[in-house]
Amino acid sequence: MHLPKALSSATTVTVTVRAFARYAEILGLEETKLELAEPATVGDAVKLLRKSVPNGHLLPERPLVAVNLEHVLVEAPLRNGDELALLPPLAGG
Amino acid sequence: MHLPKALSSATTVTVTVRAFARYAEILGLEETKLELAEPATVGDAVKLLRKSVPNGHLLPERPLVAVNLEHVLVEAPLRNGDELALLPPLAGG
Amino acid sequence: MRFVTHRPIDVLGLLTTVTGPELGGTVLFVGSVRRGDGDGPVEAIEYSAYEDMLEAEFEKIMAEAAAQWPGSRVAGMHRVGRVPVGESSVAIAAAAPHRADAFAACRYAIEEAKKRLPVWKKEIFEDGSAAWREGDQPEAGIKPKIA
Amino acid sequence: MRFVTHRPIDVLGLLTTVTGPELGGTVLFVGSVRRGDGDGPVEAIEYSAYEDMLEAEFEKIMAEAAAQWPGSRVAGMHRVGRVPVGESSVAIAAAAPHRADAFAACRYAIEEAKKRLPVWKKEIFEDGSAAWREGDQPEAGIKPKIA
Repeated sequence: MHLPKALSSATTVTVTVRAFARYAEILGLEETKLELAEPATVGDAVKLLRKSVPNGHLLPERPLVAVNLEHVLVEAPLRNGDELALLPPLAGG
Repeated sequence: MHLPKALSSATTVTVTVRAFARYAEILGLEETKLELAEPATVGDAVKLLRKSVPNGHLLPERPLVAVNLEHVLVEAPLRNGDELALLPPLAGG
Repeated sequence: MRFVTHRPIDVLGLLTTVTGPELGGTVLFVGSVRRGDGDGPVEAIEYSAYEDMLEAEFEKIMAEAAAQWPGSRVAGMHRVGRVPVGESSVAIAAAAPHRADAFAACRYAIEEAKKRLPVWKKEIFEDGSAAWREGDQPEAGIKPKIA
Repeated sequence: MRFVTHRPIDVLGLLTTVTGPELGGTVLFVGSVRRGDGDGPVEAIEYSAYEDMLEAEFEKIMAEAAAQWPGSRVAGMHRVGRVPVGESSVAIAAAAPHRADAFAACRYAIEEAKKRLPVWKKEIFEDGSAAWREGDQPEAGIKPKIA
């Protein structure tokens, strides 16, 4: 599934978005591509998902997130090719 | 092995003495009977062993001791039939 | 050894990976599914995970423990998929020359694992219903650890 | 279950005696013979014990743990006789509804065991010589615990 471009900007970054557990259920997807105007942060990606995906508004504004397998804050920048993961509150063990 | 009576007192208590590990090696015995004048304490028994058993003086004056499977201090009283154990410093595990 | 497993956890095998002739103390933590974990009697928990990140994050936790308790060795396993009541979902083993360090390293690893590993649980109740059971991290997120 | 054993410790069996469907956390401590325990390379440790007292004293330690961490279960085994390097001499398992209590109960039991159990070690060195290795309790003795 490909989402529409955020902006018809000259320079964009494309990231893979992965959703897990309850967030995958909310969004009805486990993985998608997202194109964002540069410079982009995790927060920009979350804002776009909340606006453009059905039920996206059910995501928190500041969910737990990881980029390229590392926990980051929503202020973290996104670069072309990054894997952004949306993590519901963790409950391991 | 029976040790000589401590005193020719009218009332005495007889206890079983058990020695373990290095103390068994020092005393050359693992178990003996000891007769003590009443009232008797663990300390009295230790004193008698230190005096009357070959190498007994190599025992500390206040060794770790147990009476009837319980850790006690050397001030504890001894009653007829008690089992007194002389315990080298513990090193379990 | 991979941290993620889809099968029952081999606790003895895990212990073997950390012990050695210079490590006198080994501490193992095993977390199991409890019947009373949920709002009703639980029959099983279905664990899902972001598996690549789970591996990467547990590697970091092991490295942090090794740095804090030199000479210690830590290993762990997390089961994903359906885990019935009474079976183990996670196990962490830590060995060190002395027991205080083994306890500390094991405790550190399981506490960090609970906070940082991307794993989620869905409780399957005896009546057949199911519910996500989530932790209580603030939505602000997890502050990244500097390696 | 008897605490004293003259054979290798069955760690899995020990874990089984404490776990249960309401106990979500289990902590196991295993103490092993280290090569570097003595003044020279150690080949084995010969453990001797006052076995009846060992049983009685460990029963007390288990009861103390159960009283301090209600709902917890503690079990243990201590091997006596010759234990080669790398093999386990003592193991303590503690299970509790939550992991903090399991860690605390296990730690309590092993610390008390080290202080109170009537066990002694003779180190057997690789060159065939042997030496008693004793703890460092003050000669004044162990203050009896009120049950």
